[in-house]
Amino acid sequence: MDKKFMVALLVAAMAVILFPLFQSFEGGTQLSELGQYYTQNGVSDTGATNLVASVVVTYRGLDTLGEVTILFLAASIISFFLSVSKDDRIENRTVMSVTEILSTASQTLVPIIVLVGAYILVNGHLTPGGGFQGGAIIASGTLLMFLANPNHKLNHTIIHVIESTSGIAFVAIGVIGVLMMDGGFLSNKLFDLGTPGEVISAGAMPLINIFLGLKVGTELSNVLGIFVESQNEK
Amino acid sequence: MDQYLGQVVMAIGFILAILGLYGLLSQKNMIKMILGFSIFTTGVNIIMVAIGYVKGGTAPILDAEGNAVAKFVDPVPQALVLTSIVIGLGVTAMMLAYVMKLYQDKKSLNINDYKDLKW
Amino acid sequence: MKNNALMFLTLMSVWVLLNASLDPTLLAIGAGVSLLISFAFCSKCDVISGINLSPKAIAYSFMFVFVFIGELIKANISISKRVLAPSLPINPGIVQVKTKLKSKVGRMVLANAITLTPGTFTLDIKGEDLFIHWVDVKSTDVDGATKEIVSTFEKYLEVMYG
Amino acid sequence: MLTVLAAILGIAAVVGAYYAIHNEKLTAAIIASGIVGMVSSILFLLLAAPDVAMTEASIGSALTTAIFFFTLNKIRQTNG
Repeated sequence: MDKKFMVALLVAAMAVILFPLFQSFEGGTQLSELGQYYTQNGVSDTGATNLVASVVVTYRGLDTLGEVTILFLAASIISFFLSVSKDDRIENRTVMSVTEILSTASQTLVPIIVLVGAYILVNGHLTPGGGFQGGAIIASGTLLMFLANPNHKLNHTIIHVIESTSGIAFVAIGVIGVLMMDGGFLSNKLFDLGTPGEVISAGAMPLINIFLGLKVGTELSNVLGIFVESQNEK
Repeated sequence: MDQYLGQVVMAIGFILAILGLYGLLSQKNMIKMILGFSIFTTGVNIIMVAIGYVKGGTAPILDAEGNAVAKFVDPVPQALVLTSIVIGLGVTAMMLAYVMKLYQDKKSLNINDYKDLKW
Repeated sequence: MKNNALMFLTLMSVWVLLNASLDPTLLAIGAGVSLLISFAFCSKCDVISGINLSPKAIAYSFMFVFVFIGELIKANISISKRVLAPSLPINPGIVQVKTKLKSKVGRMVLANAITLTPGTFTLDIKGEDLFIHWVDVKSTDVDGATKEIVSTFEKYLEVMYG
Repeated sequence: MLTVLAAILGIAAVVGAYYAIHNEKLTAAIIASGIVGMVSSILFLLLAAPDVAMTEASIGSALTTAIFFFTLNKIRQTNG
Protein backbone atom coordinates (compact mmCIF):
# COMPACT_ATOMS: atom_id res chain seq x y z
CA MET A 1 0.00 0.00 0.00
CA ASP A 2 2.69 2.42 1.02
CA LYS A 3 4.85 1.61 -1.97
CA LYS A 4 1.97 1.75 -4.41
CA PHE A 5 1.06 5.19 -3.04
CA MET A 6 4.62 6.41 -3.58
CA VAL A 7 4.63 5.12 -7.16
CA ALA A 8 1.32 6.83 -7.88
CA LEU A 9 2.66 10.04 -6.34
CA LEU A 10 5.82 9.95 -8.47
CA VAL A 11 3.89 9.28 -11.68
CA ALA A 12 1.44 12.06 -10.84
CA ALA A 13 4.33 14.43 -10.12
CA MET A 14 5.83 13.56 -13.51
CA ALA A 15 2.49 14.29 -15.17
CA VAL A 16 2.24 17.63 -13.34
CA ILE A 17 5.77 18.55 -14.42
CA LEU A 18 5.07 17.66 -18.05
CA PHE A 19 1.64 19.29 -18.30
CA PRO A 20 2.76 22.96 -18.47
CA LEU A 21 5.05 22.01 -21.33
CA PHE A 22 2.03 20.69 -23.20
CA GLN A 23 -0.07 23.72 -22.32
CA SER A 24 2.50 26.29 -23.37
CA PHE A 25 3.14 24.52 -26.65
CA GLU A 26 1.32 26.46 -29.36
CA GLY A 27 2.05 23.97 -32.11
CA GLY A 28 5.16 25.85 -33.08
CA THR A 29 4.50 28.73 -35.44
CA GLN A 30 8.11 29.76 -35.76
CA LEU A 31 11.57 28.43 -35.11
CA SER A 32 13.71 29.10 -32.09
CA GLU A 33 16.50 31.62 -32.54
CA LEU A 34 19.13 28.91 -32.88
CA GLY A 35 17.05 26.99 -35.39
CA GLN A 36 16.59 30.15 -37.43
CA TYR A 37 20.33 30.76 -37.50
CA TYR A 38 21.01 27.21 -38.66
CA THR A 39 18.37 27.34 -41.40
CA GLN A 40 19.61 30.64 -42.76
CA ASN A 41 23.35 30.15 -42.52
CA GLY A 42 23.66 26.36 -42.61
CA VAL A 43 24.46 26.08 -46.29
CA SER A 44 26.92 28.97 -46.45
CA ASP A 45 28.67 27.75 -43.29
CA THR A 46 28.95 24.05 -44.05
CA GLY A 47 28.01 23.49 -47.67
CA ALA A 48 25.71 20.61 -46.74
CA THR A 49 22.06 20.52 -47.73
CA ASN A 50 21.01 18.20 -44.90
CA LEU A 51 20.79 20.54 -41.92
CA VAL A 52 20.40 17.78 -39.32
CA ALA A 53 23.64 16.20 -40.45
CA SER A 54 25.41 19.55 -40.39
CA VAL A 55 24.22 20.13 -36.82
CA VAL A 56 25.30 16.65 -35.70
CA VAL A 57 28.64 16.62 -37.45
CA THR A 58 29.82 20.22 -37.49
CA TYR A 59 27.98 22.65 -35.22
CA ARG A 60 27.59 20.17 -32.34
CA GLY A 61 30.52 17.93 -33.29
CA LEU A 62 31.92 17.93 -29.76
CA ASP A 63 28.66 16.44 -28.45
CA THR A 64 28.92 13.73 -31.06
CA LEU A 65 32.40 12.91 -29.82
CA GLY A 66 30.99 12.59 -26.32
CA GLU A 67 28.21 10.35 -27.61
CA VAL A 68 30.67 8.06 -29.38
CA THR A 69 32.69 7.89 -26.17
CA ILE A 70 29.64 6.85 -24.16
CA LEU A 71 28.85 4.15 -26.71
CA PHE A 72 32.43 2.91 -26.55
CA LEU A 73 32.27 2.81 -22.74
CA ALA A 74 29.00 0.87 -22.81
CA ALA A 75 30.46 -1.65 -25.27
CA SER A 76 33.57 -2.06 -23.10
CA ILE A 77 31.50 -2.68 -19.97
CA ILE A 78 29.33 -5.21 -21.81
CA SER A 79 32.34 -7.09 -23.10
CA PHE A 80 33.89 -6.99 -19.60
CA PHE A 81 30.76 -8.55 -18.10
CA LEU A 82 29.83 -11.06 -20.76
CA SER A 83 33.13 -12.21 -22.22
CA VAL A 84 33.39 -16.01 -22.10
CA SER A 85 36.67 -17.64 -21.14
CA LYS A 86 38.05 -20.38 -23.40
CA ASP A 87 37.42 -23.18 -20.87
CA ASP A 88 33.70 -22.42 -20.55
CA ARG A 89 32.99 -22.12 -24.25
CA ILE A 90 31.05 -24.67 -26.23
CA GLU A 91 32.67 -24.80 -29.64
CA ASN A 92 29.73 -25.73 -31.83
CA ARG A 93 26.53 -25.07 -30.00
CA THR A 94 23.54 -27.07 -31.17
CA VAL A 95 20.83 -24.52 -31.73
CA MET A 96 17.35 -24.87 -33.09
CA SER A 97 17.96 -25.62 -36.74
CA VAL A 98 17.83 -22.59 -39.00
CA THR A 99 15.57 -23.02 -42.01
CA GLU A 100 17.26 -23.33 -45.37
CA ILE A 101 15.13 -20.44 -46.66
CA LEU A 102 16.57 -18.00 -44.13
CA SER A 103 20.17 -19.09 -44.58
CA THR A 104 19.86 -18.90 -48.38
CA ALA A 105 18.11 -15.55 -48.40
CA SER A 106 20.56 -14.02 -45.93
CA GLN A 107 23.45 -14.70 -48.30
CA THR A 108 22.04 -12.16 -50.75
CA LEU A 109 20.28 -9.89 -48.29
CA VAL A 110 23.22 -9.19 -45.95
CA PRO A 111 25.44 -7.67 -48.69
CA ILE A 112 22.53 -5.58 -49.97
CA ILE A 113 21.68 -4.30 -46.47
CA VAL A 114 25.31 -3.34 -45.91
CA LEU A 115 25.32 -1.63 -49.32
CA VAL A 116 22.26 0.42 -48.36
CA GLY A 117 24.08 1.39 -45.16
CA ALA A 118 27.05 2.53 -47.23
CA TYR A 119 24.75 4.51 -49.54
CA ILE A 120 23.24 6.31 -46.55
CA LEU A 121 26.72 7.04 -45.20
CA VAL A 122 28.05 8.44 -48.46
CA ASN A 123 25.02 10.63 -49.17
CA GLY A 124 24.59 11.71 -45.55
CA HIS A 125 25.22 15.40 -46.23
CA LEU A 126 22.72 15.59 -49.13
CA THR A 127 19.74 13.42 -48.24
CA PRO A 128 18.37 12.13 -44.92
CA GLY A 129 21.02 9.99 -43.35
CA GLY A 130 24.51 10.21 -41.99
CA GLY A 131 26.85 8.44 -39.68
CA PHE A 132 24.40 7.17 -37.05
CA GLN A 133 21.78 5.93 -39.48
CA GLY A 134 24.29 4.18 -41.74
CA GLY A 135 25.99 2.57 -38.75
CA ALA A 136 22.67 1.33 -37.38
CA ILE A 137 21.73 -0.20 -40.74
CA ILE A 138 25.11 -1.93 -41.04
CA ALA A 139 24.57 -3.34 -37.54
CA SER A 140 21.15 -4.71 -38.55
CA GLY A 141 22.90 -6.49 -41.43
CA THR A 142 25.15 -8.12 -38.84
CA LEU A 143 22.06 -9.09 -36.85
CA LEU A 144 20.60 -10.90 -39.88
CA MET A 145 23.92 -12.69 -40.31
CA PHE A 146 23.76 -13.90 -36.71
CA LEU A 147 20.14 -15.00 -37.03
CA ALA A 148 20.94 -17.03 -40.15
CA ASN A 149 24.03 -18.62 -38.64
CA PRO A 150 24.11 -18.54 -34.81
CA ASN A 151 27.56 -20.11 -34.68
CA HIS A 152 29.07 -17.39 -36.84
CA LYS A 153 32.21 -15.88 -35.34
CA LEU A 154 32.96 -12.23 -35.87
CA ASN A 155 36.55 -11.48 -36.71
CA HIS A 156 37.38 -9.45 -33.64
CA THR A 157 40.78 -8.28 -34.88
CA ILE A 158 39.34 -6.63 -37.99
CA ILE A 159 36.45 -5.13 -36.02
CA HIS A 160 38.77 -3.62 -33.43
CA VAL A 161 41.13 -2.29 -36.10
CA ILE A 162 38.28 -0.60 -38.00
CA GLU A 163 36.78 0.75 -34.80
CA SER A 164 39.95 2.26 -33.37
CA THR A 165 41.19 3.57 -36.73
CA SER A 166 37.95 5.38 -37.44
CA GLY A 167 37.83 6.72 -33.88
CA ILE A 168 41.36 8.09 -34.15
CA ALA A 169 40.65 9.53 -37.60
CA PHE A 170 37.51 11.24 -36.27
CA VAL A 171 39.43 12.92 -33.45
CA ALA A 172 42.34 13.73 -35.76
CA ILE A 173 40.10 15.58 -38.21
CA GLY A 174 38.68 17.51 -35.27
CA VAL A 175 42.10 18.45 -33.90
CA ILE A 176 43.40 19.47 -37.34
CA GLY A 177 40.38 21.76 -37.55
CA VAL A 178 41.45 23.42 -34.30
CA LEU A 179 45.11 23.71 -35.21
CA MET A 180 45.03 24.79 -38.84
CA MET A 181 41.76 26.63 -39.31
CA ASP A 182 40.04 29.09 -37.08
CA GLY A 183 36.84 27.08 -37.28
CA GLY A 184 37.30 25.25 -34.01
CA PHE A 185 36.89 21.54 -33.30
CA LEU A 186 35.68 19.48 -36.27
CA SER A 187 35.68 22.47 -38.58
CA ASN A 188 34.75 21.25 -42.03
CA LYS A 189 36.62 24.03 -43.79
CA LEU A 190 39.51 21.57 -43.99
CA PHE A 191 38.71 21.01 -47.65
CA ASP A 192 37.00 23.17 -50.20
CA LEU A 193 33.29 23.52 -49.49
CA GLY A 194 32.39 22.93 -53.13
CA THR A 195 28.95 23.43 -54.60
CA PRO A 196 26.08 22.25 -52.38
CA GLY A 197 24.34 19.21 -53.80
CA GLU A 198 27.41 17.45 -55.20
CA VAL A 199 28.71 14.25 -53.64
CA ILE A 200 32.15 15.70 -53.04
CA SER A 201 31.17 18.87 -51.24
CA ALA A 202 30.64 20.19 -47.72
CA GLY A 203 34.34 20.04 -46.90
CA ALA A 204 35.29 17.32 -44.46
CA MET A 205 31.71 16.31 -43.75
CA PRO A 206 31.44 13.19 -45.94
CA LEU A 207 34.73 11.95 -44.49
CA ILE A 208 33.58 12.58 -40.90
CA ASN A 209 30.25 10.87 -41.67
CA ILE A 210 32.00 7.79 -43.02
CA PHE A 211 34.31 7.47 -40.01
CA LEU A 212 31.40 8.07 -37.63
CA GLY A 213 29.31 5.45 -39.41
CA LEU A 214 32.09 2.87 -39.39
CA LYS A 215 32.67 3.49 -35.71
CA VAL A 216 28.99 3.25 -34.73
CA GLY A 217 28.40 0.27 -37.00
CA THR A 218 31.34 -1.78 -35.73
CA GLU A 219 30.57 -0.80 -32.14
CA LEU A 220 26.95 -1.99 -32.35
CA SER A 221 28.00 -5.14 -34.26
CA ASN A 222 30.51 -5.81 -31.52
CA VAL A 223 27.81 -5.50 -28.83
CA LEU A 224 25.59 -7.90 -30.79
CA GLY A 225 28.50 -10.30 -31.24
CA ILE A 226 29.21 -10.31 -27.49
CA PHE A 227 25.55 -11.05 -26.74
CA VAL A 228 25.51 -13.92 -29.24
CA GLU A 229 28.76 -15.37 -27.98
CA SER A 230 27.60 -15.24 -24.38
CA GLN A 231 25.01 -17.86 -25.35
CA ASN A 232 27.88 -20.29 -25.91
CA GLU A 233 28.91 -20.32 -22.28
CA LYS A 234 29.02 -23.60 -20.29
CA MET B 1 -6.79 20.39 -41.11
CA ASP B 2 -3.46 19.40 -39.68
CA GLN B 3 -3.01 22.28 -37.29
CA TYR B 4 -3.07 20.06 -34.21
CA LEU B 5 -0.59 17.44 -35.42
CA GLY B 6 2.13 18.69 -33.07
CA GLN B 7 -0.20 18.61 -30.05
CA VAL B 8 -1.53 15.12 -30.85
CA VAL B 9 1.93 13.62 -31.23
CA MET B 10 3.15 15.41 -28.12
CA ALA B 11 0.23 13.98 -26.13
CA ILE B 12 1.16 10.48 -27.38
CA GLY B 13 4.71 11.12 -26.21
CA PHE B 14 3.45 12.16 -22.76
CA ILE B 15 1.29 9.07 -22.39
CA LEU B 16 4.14 6.80 -23.47
CA ALA B 17 6.59 8.49 -21.09
CA ILE B 18 4.21 8.24 -18.14
CA LEU B 19 3.32 4.62 -18.93
CA GLY B 20 7.01 3.77 -19.18
CA LEU B 21 7.79 5.48 -15.88
CA TYR B 22 4.90 3.65 -14.22
CA GLY B 23 6.19 0.32 -15.57
CA LEU B 24 9.70 1.09 -14.41
CA LEU B 25 8.51 1.83 -10.87
CA SER B 26 5.75 -0.72 -10.39
CA GLN B 27 7.17 -3.92 -11.92
CA LYS B 28 9.17 -6.47 -9.94
CA ASN B 29 10.63 -8.35 -12.89
CA MET B 30 13.90 -6.76 -13.96
CA ILE B 31 13.38 -7.37 -17.69
CA LYS B 32 9.97 -5.71 -17.40
CA MET B 33 11.62 -2.74 -15.69
CA ILE B 34 14.07 -2.39 -18.56
CA LEU B 35 11.19 -2.61 -21.05
CA GLY B 36 9.50 0.20 -19.15
CA PHE B 37 12.71 2.21 -19.30
CA SER B 38 12.99 1.81 -23.06
CA ILE B 39 9.36 2.87 -23.53
CA PHE B 40 10.06 5.91 -21.32
CA THR B 41 13.02 6.81 -23.56
CA THR B 42 10.87 6.48 -26.69
CA GLY B 43 8.24 8.77 -25.18
CA VAL B 44 10.77 11.43 -24.25
CA ASN B 45 12.25 11.27 -27.77
CA ILE B 46 8.81 11.80 -29.29
CA ILE B 47 8.23 14.83 -27.00
CA MET B 48 11.57 16.33 -28.01
CA VAL B 49 10.92 15.98 -31.74
CA ALA B 50 7.38 17.36 -31.30
CA ILE B 51 8.76 20.49 -29.59
CA GLY B 52 10.78 21.27 -32.71
CA TYR B 53 7.81 20.79 -35.04
CA VAL B 54 6.54 23.79 -36.97
CA LYS B 55 3.06 23.86 -38.46
CA GLY B 56 3.26 22.79 -42.09
CA GLY B 57 7.02 22.52 -41.89
CA THR B 58 9.06 20.20 -44.07
CA ALA B 59 12.16 18.18 -43.25
CA PRO B 60 15.25 20.42 -42.87
CA ILE B 61 16.82 19.42 -46.17
CA LEU B 62 17.48 22.04 -48.79
CA ASP B 63 17.17 21.63 -52.53
CA ALA B 64 20.19 21.14 -54.75
CA GLU B 65 20.91 24.86 -55.14
CA GLY B 66 20.93 25.36 -51.40
CA ASN B 67 17.85 27.55 -51.27
CA ALA B 68 15.31 27.21 -48.53
CA VAL B 69 12.18 26.32 -50.49
CA ALA B 70 9.70 26.07 -47.64
CA LYS B 71 9.22 26.43 -43.94
CA PHE B 72 11.54 24.09 -42.07
CA VAL B 73 11.12 22.29 -38.79
CA ASP B 74 13.77 22.88 -36.15
CA PRO B 75 16.89 20.73 -36.84
CA VAL B 76 18.35 21.03 -33.34
CA PRO B 77 15.99 18.69 -31.40
CA GLN B 78 16.24 16.17 -34.22
CA ALA B 79 20.02 16.12 -33.96
CA LEU B 80 19.79 15.65 -30.20
CA VAL B 81 17.26 12.81 -30.49
CA LEU B 82 19.49 11.11 -33.05
CA THR B 83 22.29 10.75 -30.52
CA SER B 84 19.81 9.95 -27.76
CA ILE B 85 18.45 6.90 -29.61
CA VAL B 86 21.91 5.42 -30.19
CA ILE B 87 22.92 6.01 -26.57
CA GLY B 88 19.61 4.47 -25.49
CA LEU B 89 20.54 1.21 -27.23
CA GLY B 90 23.95 1.19 -25.54
CA VAL B 91 22.45 1.79 -22.10
CA THR B 92 19.72 -0.85 -22.61
CA ALA B 93 22.31 -3.41 -23.71
CA MET B 94 24.42 -2.59 -20.66
CA MET B 95 21.50 -3.04 -18.27
CA LEU B 96 20.62 -6.37 -19.89
CA ALA B 97 24.21 -7.51 -19.47
CA TYR B 98 23.94 -6.73 -15.74
CA VAL B 99 20.67 -8.69 -15.57
CA MET B 100 22.32 -11.71 -17.19
CA LYS B 101 25.12 -11.65 -14.63
CA LEU B 102 22.75 -11.12 -11.69
CA TYR B 103 20.61 -14.05 -12.84
CA GLN B 104 23.62 -16.35 -12.97
CA ASP B 105 24.32 -15.39 -9.39
CA LYS B 106 20.94 -15.90 -7.74
CA LYS B 107 18.68 -17.52 -10.39
CA SER B 108 16.01 -14.91 -9.89
CA LEU B 109 14.66 -12.00 -11.91
CA ASN B 110 12.74 -10.49 -9.01
CA ILE B 111 14.24 -7.20 -7.90
CA ASN B 112 13.22 -7.88 -4.28
CA ASP B 113 15.67 -10.80 -4.05
CA TYR B 114 18.64 -8.49 -4.39
CA LYS B 115 18.94 -6.87 -1.00
CA ASP B 116 22.67 -7.12 -0.50
CA LEU B 117 23.08 -3.35 -0.43
CA LYS B 118 20.05 -2.68 1.73
CA TRP B 119 20.70 -1.66 5.33
CA MET C 1 35.70 -15.95 -58.01
CA LYS C 2 32.69 -16.27 -60.29
CA ASN C 3 30.43 -15.86 -57.26
CA ASN C 4 32.23 -12.70 -56.23
CA ALA C 5 31.98 -11.22 -59.71
CA LEU C 6 28.26 -11.94 -59.91
CA MET C 7 27.70 -10.48 -56.46
CA PHE C 8 29.69 -7.41 -57.48
CA LEU C 9 27.46 -6.89 -60.52
CA THR C 10 24.30 -7.31 -58.43
CA LEU C 11 25.48 -4.83 -55.82
CA MET C 12 26.56 -2.37 -58.49
CA SER C 13 23.11 -2.42 -60.12
CA VAL C 14 21.45 -1.96 -56.73
CA TRP C 15 23.77 1.02 -56.12
CA VAL C 16 22.84 2.65 -59.43
CA LEU C 17 19.15 2.11 -58.71
CA LEU C 18 19.51 3.62 -55.24
CA ASN C 19 21.34 6.71 -56.44
CA ALA C 20 19.34 7.16 -59.64
CA SER C 21 22.30 8.90 -61.25
CA LEU C 22 25.31 8.02 -63.40
CA ASP C 23 27.64 10.60 -61.88
CA PRO C 24 31.21 9.26 -62.33
CA THR C 25 32.22 10.09 -58.74
CA LEU C 26 29.25 8.17 -57.36
CA LEU C 27 29.94 5.25 -59.69
CA ALA C 28 33.55 5.10 -58.54
CA ILE C 29 32.53 5.14 -54.87
CA GLY C 30 29.91 2.47 -55.57
CA ALA C 31 32.42 0.26 -57.36
CA GLY C 32 34.81 0.47 -54.42
CA VAL C 33 32.13 -0.27 -51.84
CA SER C 34 30.65 -3.15 -53.86
CA LEU C 35 34.09 -4.71 -54.38
CA LEU C 36 34.79 -4.51 -50.65
CA ILE C 37 31.42 -5.99 -49.69
CA SER C 38 31.51 -8.75 -52.29
CA PHE C 39 34.84 -9.97 -50.93
CA ALA C 40 34.06 -9.46 -47.25
CA PHE C 41 30.59 -11.03 -47.10
CA CYS C 42 30.57 -13.40 -50.05
CA SER C 43 33.47 -15.73 -49.35
CA LYS C 44 31.52 -18.93 -49.95
CA CYS C 45 28.09 -17.89 -51.09
CA ASP C 46 26.73 -20.03 -53.91
CA VAL C 47 23.37 -18.35 -54.21
CA ILE C 48 23.73 -16.19 -57.25
CA SER C 49 25.74 -18.70 -59.28
CA GLY C 50 22.70 -21.01 -59.10
CA ILE C 51 20.87 -18.72 -61.51
CA ASN C 52 20.76 -19.97 -65.06
CA LEU C 53 21.53 -17.21 -67.58
CA SER C 54 20.56 -18.89 -70.86
CA PRO C 55 18.01 -17.03 -73.08
CA LYS C 56 15.35 -19.67 -72.40
CA ALA C 57 15.76 -19.21 -68.65
CA ILE C 58 15.44 -15.43 -68.95
CA ALA C 59 12.27 -15.80 -71.03
CA TYR C 60 10.88 -18.19 -68.43
CA SER C 61 11.72 -15.70 -65.67
CA PHE C 62 9.49 -13.11 -67.32
CA MET C 63 6.74 -15.67 -67.79
CA PHE C 64 7.09 -16.71 -64.16
CA VAL C 65 6.33 -13.15 -63.02
CA PHE C 66 3.04 -13.15 -64.94
CA VAL C 67 2.10 -16.64 -63.80
CA PHE C 68 2.83 -15.61 -60.23
CA ILE C 69 0.70 -12.47 -60.47
CA GLY C 70 -2.13 -14.53 -61.96
CA GLU C 71 -1.94 -17.06 -59.13
CA LEU C 72 -1.83 -14.20 -56.63
CA ILE C 73 -5.07 -12.68 -57.96
CA LYS C 74 -6.82 -16.07 -58.10
CA ALA C 75 -5.79 -16.94 -54.55
CA ASN C 76 -6.80 -13.54 -53.23
CA ILE C 77 -10.29 -13.84 -54.72
CA SER C 78 -10.74 -17.35 -53.38
CA ILE C 79 -9.62 -16.39 -49.87
CA SER C 80 -11.82 -13.27 -49.86
CA LYS C 81 -14.81 -15.45 -50.79
CA ARG C 82 -14.04 -17.79 -47.90
CA VAL C 83 -13.64 -14.96 -45.42
CA LEU C 84 -16.82 -13.16 -46.50
CA ALA C 85 -18.99 -16.29 -46.55
CA PRO C 86 -20.92 -16.53 -43.26
CA SER C 87 -20.35 -20.29 -42.91
CA LEU C 88 -16.53 -19.81 -43.10
CA PRO C 89 -15.80 -22.82 -45.34
CA ILE C 90 -12.22 -23.55 -44.31
CA ASN C 91 -10.45 -26.82 -43.67
CA PRO C 92 -6.99 -25.94 -42.39
CA GLY C 93 -4.14 -28.38 -42.00
CA ILE C 94 -0.46 -29.00 -42.61
CA VAL C 95 0.55 -31.04 -45.67
CA GLN C 96 3.86 -32.37 -46.89
CA VAL C 97 4.89 -31.85 -50.52
CA LYS C 98 7.94 -32.85 -52.52
CA THR C 99 9.99 -30.64 -54.83
CA LYS C 100 12.27 -31.69 -57.68
CA LEU C 101 14.34 -28.53 -57.46
CA LYS C 102 17.97 -29.07 -56.50
CA SER C 103 19.44 -25.56 -56.28
CA LYS C 104 19.03 -23.58 -53.05
CA VAL C 105 17.86 -20.37 -54.76
CA GLY C 106 15.16 -22.23 -56.65
CA ARG C 107 13.83 -23.75 -53.46
CA MET C 108 13.93 -20.35 -51.73
CA VAL C 109 11.97 -18.70 -54.57
CA LEU C 110 9.49 -21.60 -54.56
CA ALA C 111 8.95 -21.35 -50.81
CA ASN C 112 8.48 -17.58 -50.98
CA ALA C 113 6.09 -17.84 -53.94
CA ILE C 114 4.00 -20.35 -51.97
CA THR C 115 4.03 -18.10 -48.90
CA LEU C 116 3.10 -14.96 -50.84
CA THR C 117 -0.01 -16.50 -52.38
CA PRO C 118 -2.71 -16.26 -49.71
CA GLY C 119 -3.99 -19.54 -48.34
CA THR C 120 -0.70 -21.41 -48.37
CA PHE C 121 2.24 -20.80 -46.08
CA THR C 122 5.62 -22.54 -46.08
CA LEU C 123 6.59 -23.58 -42.57
CA ASP C 124 9.84 -25.45 -43.14
CA ILE C 125 12.08 -27.18 -45.65
CA LYS C 126 13.82 -30.45 -44.82
CA GLY C 127 15.77 -31.87 -47.73
CA GLU C 128 13.30 -32.11 -50.59
CA ASP C 129 10.22 -31.99 -48.38
CA LEU C 130 8.27 -28.78 -47.86
CA PHE C 131 5.83 -28.48 -45.00
CA ILE C 132 2.94 -26.21 -45.91
CA HIS C 133 0.04 -24.85 -43.91
CA TRP C 134 -2.99 -24.92 -46.19
CA VAL C 135 -6.26 -23.17 -45.46
CA ASP C 136 -8.34 -25.56 -47.56
CA VAL C 137 -6.75 -29.01 -47.61
CA LYS C 138 -7.92 -30.74 -50.78
CA SER C 139 -5.73 -33.84 -50.60
CA THR C 140 -3.68 -35.14 -47.72
CA ASP C 141 -1.33 -37.45 -49.63
CA VAL C 142 2.04 -36.14 -50.79
CA ASP C 143 1.54 -36.52 -54.54
CA GLY C 144 -1.88 -34.91 -54.67
CA ALA C 145 -0.80 -31.92 -52.58
CA THR C 146 2.34 -31.53 -54.68
CA LYS C 147 0.25 -31.41 -57.83
CA GLU C 148 -2.11 -28.83 -56.35
CA ILE C 149 0.40 -26.43 -54.82
CA VAL C 150 3.89 -26.82 -56.20
CA SER C 151 3.70 -27.90 -59.84
CA THR C 152 2.41 -24.57 -61.21
CA PHE C 153 5.53 -22.74 -60.08
CA GLU C 154 7.94 -25.65 -60.37
CA LYS C 155 7.56 -25.92 -64.13
CA TYR C 156 9.13 -22.48 -64.55
CA LEU C 157 11.57 -22.61 -61.69
CA GLU C 158 13.07 -25.86 -62.98
CA VAL C 159 14.16 -24.09 -66.17
CA MET C 160 15.21 -20.90 -64.37
CA TYR C 161 17.44 -22.47 -61.74
CA GLY C 162 18.28 -25.85 -63.21
CA MET D 1 -5.63 13.83 -42.43
CA LEU D 2 -2.18 13.35 -40.98
CA THR D 3 -3.59 14.17 -37.55
CA VAL D 4 -6.06 11.29 -37.79
CA LEU D 5 -3.27 8.96 -38.90
CA ALA D 6 -1.12 10.14 -36.00
CA ALA D 7 -3.98 9.55 -33.56
CA ILE D 8 -4.53 5.99 -34.85
CA LEU D 9 -0.82 5.24 -34.65
CA GLY D 10 -0.78 6.77 -31.19
CA ILE D 11 -3.52 4.43 -30.01
CA ALA D 12 -1.47 1.51 -31.37
CA ALA D 13 1.62 2.77 -29.54
CA VAL D 14 -0.18 3.27 -26.23
CA VAL D 15 -1.87 -0.14 -26.41
CA GLY D 16 1.48 -1.72 -27.25
CA ALA D 17 3.15 0.03 -24.31
CA TYR D 18 0.38 -1.03 -21.92
CA TYR D 19 0.66 -4.61 -23.18
CA ALA D 20 4.43 -4.56 -22.81
CA ILE D 21 4.16 -3.47 -19.19
CA HIS D 22 1.26 -5.62 -18.06
CA ASN D 23 1.61 -8.89 -19.92
CA GLU D 24 2.86 -11.84 -17.87
CA LYS D 25 4.58 -13.49 -20.84
CA LEU D 26 7.97 -11.88 -21.42
CA THR D 27 8.11 -12.90 -25.09
CA ALA D 28 4.85 -11.15 -25.89
CA ALA D 29 5.88 -8.11 -23.87
CA ILE D 30 9.15 -7.76 -25.80
CA ILE D 31 7.35 -8.02 -29.15
CA ALA D 32 4.87 -5.36 -27.98
CA SER D 33 7.70 -2.99 -27.10
CA GLY D 34 9.12 -3.60 -30.58
CA ILE D 35 5.77 -2.48 -31.98
CA VAL D 36 6.04 0.73 -29.93
CA GLY D 37 9.44 1.38 -31.54
CA MET D 38 8.11 0.75 -35.05
CA VAL D 39 5.06 2.98 -34.58
CA SER D 40 7.09 5.79 -33.07
CA SER D 41 9.35 5.65 -36.12
CA ILE D 42 6.32 6.43 -38.32
CA LEU D 43 5.36 9.24 -35.93
CA PHE D 44 8.82 10.76 -36.39
CA LEU D 45 8.29 10.62 -40.12
CA LEU D 46 4.97 12.47 -39.76
CA LEU D 47 6.77 15.17 -37.77
CA ALA D 48 9.12 15.75 -40.74
CA ALA D 49 12.13 14.07 -39.12
CA PRO D 50 13.27 11.41 -41.63
CA ASP D 51 16.75 11.13 -40.08
CA VAL D 52 15.34 10.24 -36.69
CA ALA D 53 12.77 7.89 -38.25
CA MET D 54 15.53 5.91 -39.98
CA THR D 55 17.53 5.49 -36.79
CA GLU D 56 14.50 4.55 -34.71
CA ALA D 57 13.31 2.02 -37.29
CA SER D 58 16.54 0.07 -37.26
CA ILE D 59 17.53 0.52 -33.61
CA GLY D 60 14.23 0.80 -31.75
CA SER D 61 12.45 -2.02 -33.46
CA ALA D 62 15.18 -4.40 -34.64
CA LEU D 63 18.33 -4.22 -32.54
CA THR D 64 16.71 -3.56 -29.14
CA THR D 65 14.23 -6.42 -29.59
CA ALA D 66 17.00 -8.77 -30.67
CA ILE D 67 19.14 -7.92 -27.64
CA PHE D 68 16.18 -8.54 -25.31
CA PHE D 69 15.62 -11.93 -26.91
CA PHE D 70 19.29 -12.89 -26.59
CA THR D 71 19.07 -12.07 -22.88
CA LEU D 72 15.88 -14.09 -22.46
CA ASN D 73 17.45 -17.08 -24.23
CA LYS D 74 20.51 -16.91 -22.00
CA ILE D 75 18.34 -16.77 -18.88
CA ARG D 76 16.41 -19.85 -19.99
CA GLN D 77 19.69 -21.66 -20.69
CA THR D 78 20.97 -20.88 -17.22
CA ASN D 79 17.73 -22.15 -15.78
CA GLY D 80 17.59 -25.54 -17.45
